Amino acid sequence: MTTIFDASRPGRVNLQHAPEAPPVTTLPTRFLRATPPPLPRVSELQVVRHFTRLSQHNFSVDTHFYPLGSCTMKYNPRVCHTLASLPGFLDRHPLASEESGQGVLRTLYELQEMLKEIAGMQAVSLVPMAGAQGEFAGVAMIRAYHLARGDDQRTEMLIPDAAHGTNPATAAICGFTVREIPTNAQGDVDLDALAAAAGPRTAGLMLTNPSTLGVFERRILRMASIIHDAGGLLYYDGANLNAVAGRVRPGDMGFDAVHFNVHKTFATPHGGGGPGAGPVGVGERLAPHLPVPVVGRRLLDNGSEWFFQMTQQDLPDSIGPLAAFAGNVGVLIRAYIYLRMIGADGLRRVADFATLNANYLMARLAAAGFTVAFPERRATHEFIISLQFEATNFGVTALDFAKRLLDYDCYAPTIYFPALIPESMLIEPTETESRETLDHFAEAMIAIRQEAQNDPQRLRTAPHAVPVPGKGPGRLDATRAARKPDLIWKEHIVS
Amino acid sequence: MTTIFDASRPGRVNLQHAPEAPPVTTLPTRFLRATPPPLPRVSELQVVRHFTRLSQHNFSVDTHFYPLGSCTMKYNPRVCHTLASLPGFLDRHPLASEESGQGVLRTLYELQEMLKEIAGMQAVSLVPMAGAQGEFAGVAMIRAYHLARGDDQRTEMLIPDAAHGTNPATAAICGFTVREIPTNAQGDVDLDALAAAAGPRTAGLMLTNPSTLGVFERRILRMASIIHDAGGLLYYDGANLNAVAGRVRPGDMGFDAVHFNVHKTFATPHGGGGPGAGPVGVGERLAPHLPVPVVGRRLLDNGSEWFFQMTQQDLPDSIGPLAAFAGNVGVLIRAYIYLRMIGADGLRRVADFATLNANYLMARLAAAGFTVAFPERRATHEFIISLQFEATNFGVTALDFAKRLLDYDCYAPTIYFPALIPESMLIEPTETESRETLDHFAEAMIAIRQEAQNDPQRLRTAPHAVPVPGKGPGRLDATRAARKPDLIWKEHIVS
Amino acid sequence: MPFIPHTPADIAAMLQRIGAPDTDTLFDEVPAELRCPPLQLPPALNEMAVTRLMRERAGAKPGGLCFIGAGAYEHHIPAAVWEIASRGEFLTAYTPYQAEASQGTLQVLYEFQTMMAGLTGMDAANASMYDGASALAEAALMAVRANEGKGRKLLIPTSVHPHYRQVVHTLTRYQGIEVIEIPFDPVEGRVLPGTLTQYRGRGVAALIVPQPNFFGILEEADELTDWAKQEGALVIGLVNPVTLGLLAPPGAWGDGGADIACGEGQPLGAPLASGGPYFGFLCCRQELLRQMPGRIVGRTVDAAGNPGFILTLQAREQHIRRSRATSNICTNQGIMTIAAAIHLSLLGPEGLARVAAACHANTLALTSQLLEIPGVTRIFTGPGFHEVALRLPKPSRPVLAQLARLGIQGGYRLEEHYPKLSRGILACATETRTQADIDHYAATLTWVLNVKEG
Amino acid sequence: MPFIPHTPADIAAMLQRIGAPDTDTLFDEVPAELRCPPLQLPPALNEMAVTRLMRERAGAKPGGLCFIGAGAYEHHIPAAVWEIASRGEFLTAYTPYQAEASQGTLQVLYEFQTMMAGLTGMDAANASMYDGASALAEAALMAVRANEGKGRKLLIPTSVHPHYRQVVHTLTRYQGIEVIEIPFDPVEGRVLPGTLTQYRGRGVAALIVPQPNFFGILEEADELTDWAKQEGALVIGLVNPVTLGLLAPPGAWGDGGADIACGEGQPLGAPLASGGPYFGFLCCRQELLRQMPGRIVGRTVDAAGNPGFILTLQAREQHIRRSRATSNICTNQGIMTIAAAIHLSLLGPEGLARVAAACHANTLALTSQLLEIPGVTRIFTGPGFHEVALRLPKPSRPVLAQLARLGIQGGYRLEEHYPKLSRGILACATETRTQADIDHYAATLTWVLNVKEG
Ligand SMILES: Cc1ncc(COP(=O)(O)O)c(C=O)c1O
Ligand SMILES: Cc1ncc(COP(=O)(O)O)c(C=O)c1O
Repeated sequence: MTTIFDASRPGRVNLQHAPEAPPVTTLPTRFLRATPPPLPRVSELQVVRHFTRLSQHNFSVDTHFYPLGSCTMKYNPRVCHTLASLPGFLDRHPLASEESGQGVLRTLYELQEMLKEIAGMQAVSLVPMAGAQGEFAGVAMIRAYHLARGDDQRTEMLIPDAAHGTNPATAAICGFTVREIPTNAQGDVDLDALAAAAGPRTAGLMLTNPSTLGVFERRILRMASIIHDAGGLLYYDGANLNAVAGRVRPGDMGFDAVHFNVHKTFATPHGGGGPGAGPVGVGERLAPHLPVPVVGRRLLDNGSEWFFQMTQQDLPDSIGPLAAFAGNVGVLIRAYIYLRMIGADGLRRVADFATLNANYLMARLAAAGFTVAFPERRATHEFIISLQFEATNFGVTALDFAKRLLDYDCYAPTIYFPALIPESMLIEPTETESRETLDHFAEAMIAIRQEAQNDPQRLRTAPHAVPVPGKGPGRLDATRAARKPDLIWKEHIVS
Repeated sequence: MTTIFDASRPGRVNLQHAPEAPPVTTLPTRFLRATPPPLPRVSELQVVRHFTRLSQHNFSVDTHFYPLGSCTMKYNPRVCHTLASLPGFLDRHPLASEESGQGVLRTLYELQEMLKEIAGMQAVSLVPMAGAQGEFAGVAMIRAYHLARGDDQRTEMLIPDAAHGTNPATAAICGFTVREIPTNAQGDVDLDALAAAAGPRTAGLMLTNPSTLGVFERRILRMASIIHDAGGLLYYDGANLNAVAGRVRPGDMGFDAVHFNVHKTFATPHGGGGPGAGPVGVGERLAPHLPVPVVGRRLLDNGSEWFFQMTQQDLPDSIGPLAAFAGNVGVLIRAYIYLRMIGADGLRRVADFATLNANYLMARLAAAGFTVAFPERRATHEFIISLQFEATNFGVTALDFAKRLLDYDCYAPTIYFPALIPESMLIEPTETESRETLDHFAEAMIAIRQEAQNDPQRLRTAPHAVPVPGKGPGRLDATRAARKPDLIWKEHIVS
Repeated sequence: MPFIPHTPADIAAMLQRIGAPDTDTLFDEVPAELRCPPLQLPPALNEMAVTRLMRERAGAKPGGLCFIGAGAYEHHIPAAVWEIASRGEFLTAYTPYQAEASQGTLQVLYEFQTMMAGLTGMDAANASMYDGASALAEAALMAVRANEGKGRKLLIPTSVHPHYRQVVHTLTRYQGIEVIEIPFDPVEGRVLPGTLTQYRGRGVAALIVPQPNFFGILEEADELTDWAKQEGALVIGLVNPVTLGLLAPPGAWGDGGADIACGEGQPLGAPLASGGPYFGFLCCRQELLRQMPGRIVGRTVDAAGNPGFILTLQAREQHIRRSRATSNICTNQGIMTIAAAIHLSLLGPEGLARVAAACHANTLALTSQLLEIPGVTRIFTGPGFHEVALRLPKPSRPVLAQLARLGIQGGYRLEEHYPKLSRGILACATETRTQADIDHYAATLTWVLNVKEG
Repeated sequence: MPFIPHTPADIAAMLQRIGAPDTDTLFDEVPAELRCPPLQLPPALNEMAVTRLMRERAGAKPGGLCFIGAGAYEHHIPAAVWEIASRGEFLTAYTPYQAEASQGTLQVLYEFQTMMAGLTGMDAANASMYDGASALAEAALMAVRANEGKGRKLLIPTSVHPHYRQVVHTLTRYQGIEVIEIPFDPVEGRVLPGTLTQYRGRGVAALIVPQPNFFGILEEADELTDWAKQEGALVIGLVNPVTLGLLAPPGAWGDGGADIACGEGQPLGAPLASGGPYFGFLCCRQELLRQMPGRIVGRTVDAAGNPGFILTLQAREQHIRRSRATSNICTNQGIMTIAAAIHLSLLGPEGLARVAAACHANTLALTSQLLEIPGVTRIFTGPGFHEVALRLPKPSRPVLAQLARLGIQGGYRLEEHYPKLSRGILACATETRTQADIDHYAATLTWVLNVKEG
């Protein structure tokens, strides 16, 4: 392992990317830095070689099966990236004249319209820069709604215990107290507990449906009326929309607000961490509070359309802006292209085949003796198995299975989330994977289970063959990393 | 190893790239194929994943040191590729109006001018699509020249025995008999032999300078007069121009024709085989015979410039066209960009540092006890070592060294060429490699030599750790490949 | 089926294995009344058609010569940056939860953290926030959290980007934080340190110091930092990373340095792209590390002692700490930071300094040329870096609109958020503007200002 | 120093190790009189400046709507093709001499060979020639070599692309080959098999059969092939690979099939790019394998029996056989074939057939619409595929020039090489042309033809 800093040498100068410039003489020295910034001094070839080789030390959808539950790691059509990278899109300044933005604004406007239709909502703002920021927008709007009505006693947000961590974190950031609602043995929210919790302090409910347990919350309409009757609103965490888009709409289920994860459902790449985008859709009640900017359309006298950005001046009750400019526009353009390519039929097929793949893989693993968390339920686009039996009997953990899967060229499913299920593995194959790939994964799981019985130590020390066998590290010590944080390269650390 | 055909399944249909079209009913069936073409039926993700992963099973300049002698595998600035890929360049049809081609024609014209200056020649044609086609053009022009003067007895082409294979092959294709000229112990052409060979049958001499032996032919002016006095012409194989560009010009050395390998000297990528481009430059005598098209320039009445392609009609004595259209235009644009970025000073630096690197590495290897082919000579941009001693004493070959170097993350230098030197290794580090990289290579060679003494079998079975250890093949059986050619995938071959 | 590999035979076999007659059956747990009719979306296009459509969209009226800065800057981005950052292995990976299968992403992030910490003079950096504005808001929340005992007041000069101030309001509003806007001096265009005395002893948890500020003017960062330190307030430096090629880093401000440094990463390799994706960066001193939001990568070892990289200090994050996390952030702007790491490696210290110097020189040249136009005046006297606030002799809106029509994006209209700065524009010339561009702007503006109305 | 990594310390240390005082000394073997003064080249530009320059060059007058074919065809190229083919590992590798370190390139080439052999119905394919024209010339040389006993006459119809015929002349001229041009029928626009009788028994080594021919018309390939077989001549099929999605492959022509198939690979993923780089393909029957020029990849095994790929049959090539090699080709068009393999994988058999059918349908639509314009007539009666030769009522040069000015590249001017086809143009509408494009062409041409001169 060599870092780019190890390749740096004093006196190595690459000025190919910097124009000549006169020294800065006009500014008092107190404003200037005393020594040059500690950046690496390397040649362009060194940069290209270093980062190209690093890239090869990664699993990715483009190279590996990536059944990471809740994350919908499906194929990201390359064309979306290519077209969103056209100079005409990349070169425009966010504050450039509206005229120069008609192409991009029209695109964003049409995306808003499509998302409204998909979610069954009345209005959409594209500005949130990820799912969690979409959640923030939604919950902040719920808060703004209650306050606007003078209803200032609603301090609680109800959240199922199986929810994704961003849900409670968001509720807290918006100043709410989180009230956890338990899940029953079938994986559904405990309706009695919900009814008991709902009341005059209830601001709303945050729900993912299908839930993070990989099942569809069947009594959603009942839940919606409990909350609505109590005066609260319903927030839909759209992270699992891939399971149902084109089949069921959050608006029809009774939700008042929804966020989309375009980097899941609409196939924008996740970039090893981001960016994504988390547009929010709302029903009539929350529409005045949408975060700005929202793209508007006007008909000109000559009959043509004109697109423009609405700001807080146009939407005075908005919760405000969430980004310096219009959010992750480039990501949104990718989502638009994807949606234009698949259309309504394609979107429904996405749900169908994501579900088919998950149920097939679940059936195969169940038949092989793995413990499925909710065997009586349909899987949605994902499902959970518990490796508790293997843990108890063979002394191996879900983590061990996960690490060993890497050796089989499969990225590991999500583990230990949701925490409700012991030694859980949340498996989401997505619709873009072939049956052969699912079979390969199932066979790998079976082989690993065999190994767990015969040679558990080999599992406990996995992975053994990634990413560059004999060159990449083995299982890394997470405890040590947190106990003695080494977060930046320093000269004295010998690598 | 799985081929894309192994992933194919009947019924797997990906029509995302083909518009709907009515069935063809207008043509008699005798014109139509009876069964669909045997192409793979795979999804887009399968394609992306398959070819992305295959790409990782390659050494390349972007990932590895690649000291392949004679091939000048230097850094190919990414920007050349990016800019040559602008839609404005890619989208234009070769027969589109001249007006629509002014940007590209101006670029090609300026490239012609720059190449003239670099080679010290009078005129340039960019059309040859590789070095070998440039050679063809040069030798065909020499033939045309003699014939045009009624001098039809000149049937022999003189070529040093160390020459690249394309030289004699080209001479033969042009209808000449090849007469080999021996090399003396210092790596120079044997002048007496040359003088003896030259005569009324001599059409010309093909020469690389610096030669493929990695030394500069010091008595080139003398050689030129021998050939010219005999009535022949001199052809310069420009494959080694990286060693001397900006310092010495073929025209000044007495050459009448020259080809450039833009994929060597001017940093256009070689693409795992090509394309390159092999522009030819000529002196006054050969100018009328240049292959077409050549880009011309006219001044318009308004003072602006107009660029156009000259065809056989404009150049009636041309040897003719060599390509359906204008040759490898995209590659030429890359070369132009590179030259514009480095300028005259940069070009001279290229020669300087290519030479510095080669001499440094030669000095290191010599000091470590390796046999340098011409220890008394300066290395140019490349040099030869002979592993004859190691072969005799340890029973390992240059091939074994080459294969073992792969395990050290170095592509192997050229081996067994030139054939004059036994167990030869022709090493060309290029100017874009750092001293650290050269040191790594030298240390690898030293380690391998050590191993040759202690564990020669390990060398003979190398490589052991490429490209994907435990997954990629070991040393492949070339004899079997040639004896039982398996050149296309067939269903019945089990992989 | 676009992007779906299933053959009819696959579907049949899979359904059989599941024991369902068709895919519809797989949705039998969805109440019938909820199943929706076919969606009304535009008809599907194949890739060829969508390519043609998007080329039209992208091509419609490119912006022309850009002299706008105001938080997003046109810089030269080396071609290698996105050629490499767009490689599938980087682009289509998820957050590196499985460290051993994600060493590529993790190592680049570690190198990115090192570069950002080095640029800002801080001890640590996270692996990104969404953008500069949200990074500032997170920095504010972090500072108040870290300085709990002190109070919940946050001082933010109005010389901070107005959009950023709005985002800070949006994102901190529900946490009982009092955001106090402190005015800039109308002559100098920056905060006069003396005006801070009124906040002494009033429970200020943190002070934000923009450097350069929104107007491109250099604040007296040393004095402001020292004042805050004496007050027991934390200092948040809001900086433009390109200017740090030359300017004193927050870590070196005043006697003790700032505590947190944050800002917009766009100038480091992100295209303008109508506003995003960009990325926010957030750096801090060692003591504040466990208050930091976002992903952090650390270096560790495997059982054999081989080094490797891993996401660390996750106990701060939402997936572990849930409602008590330092932030709700999950997905961040990963690929933009990969691009930034490549960008900074290609520039190196000398290159970055030269880019900063060229921006400064070009903006000085632009300023002096525009000031030669009758009626154009400079609004502020403070020392400027690479933006300049100018007052026009005519209303700015029609002038800017006319310039745009002529292919020049002439600047940001200051009245948008500063009603008092009437006829004011904020202009910027980065290293991408040539002398000819500047001449062209000056000539065009002269012409526009001379045209008689009506 | 652009692209050169040496530090001053490196240079000093390296020179010391070499024992030379400076780099000039390293050139001391070059005779002093040969050292040249500084070259006169344009001043060096940094990447930012060169980017701006090339964007201007690329942008200047894009061609507009293209209705030209004539050997180069605008097809939709899936974005994934070049996103993957441009990956550094493919792009910056050399010819795969070290098989074990080049399995990526080698396997793709093997797959490419398989696809091309499959498309043409041949037993083997090489890894590319420079372009279609030079591939045809190499095919001709190969056929004459393989049919040594028969004679050195080569029949080439004048319905073959005129540029190709010229290149065949250039490249075969010095090997004593007699290239005989055989005429096409002026009514049908193709060779009438009956006219070949005059060459019976006259030592014809090979006959070239273009399918479709330059005019887009289908030759009677079966009859022509059978005639040649009876004559003992080899048949070289010159084909457009996209049309092979639908058309009978050369391997299935007549009773025995063609012996060699070759052509221009551009329609398989290569952008138009003003003429190149494209690639030529060359396929043959098993018996001719050792006469094939160019690189060939084979599958073999390592010592443990693991399969792998390697360059093979090198004894045919210049670096082994030198002056007796099958060709002088060395560098070929590698990366274009990688793109073609990806392209064909993305299309699949159904996709390729649909593309071919769409080209055919669009060209029929174009034909019928243009024929409605008064005075426009069809030149030939033979069955057409995806090009059409039309006669205009006015001189073609000014009409085409006027169309170009209006943003339409209307076709190839046939008089360029066929003086008898006066006022003729060759037009083409691939799958990339929409009905609206065709309407636009028809309307514009109508308008242009109606404008009074003057
Ligand atoms: C169920 C669920 N909700 C919310 C989120 C948060 O979305 P983002 O990562 O885009 O902020 C995720 C993402 O992992 C998720 O899986
Ligand atoms: C010395 C020499 N001459 C000629 C050539 C032929 O050039 P190309 O491969 O471009 O046809 C080469 C390329 O390898 C070479 O090294």
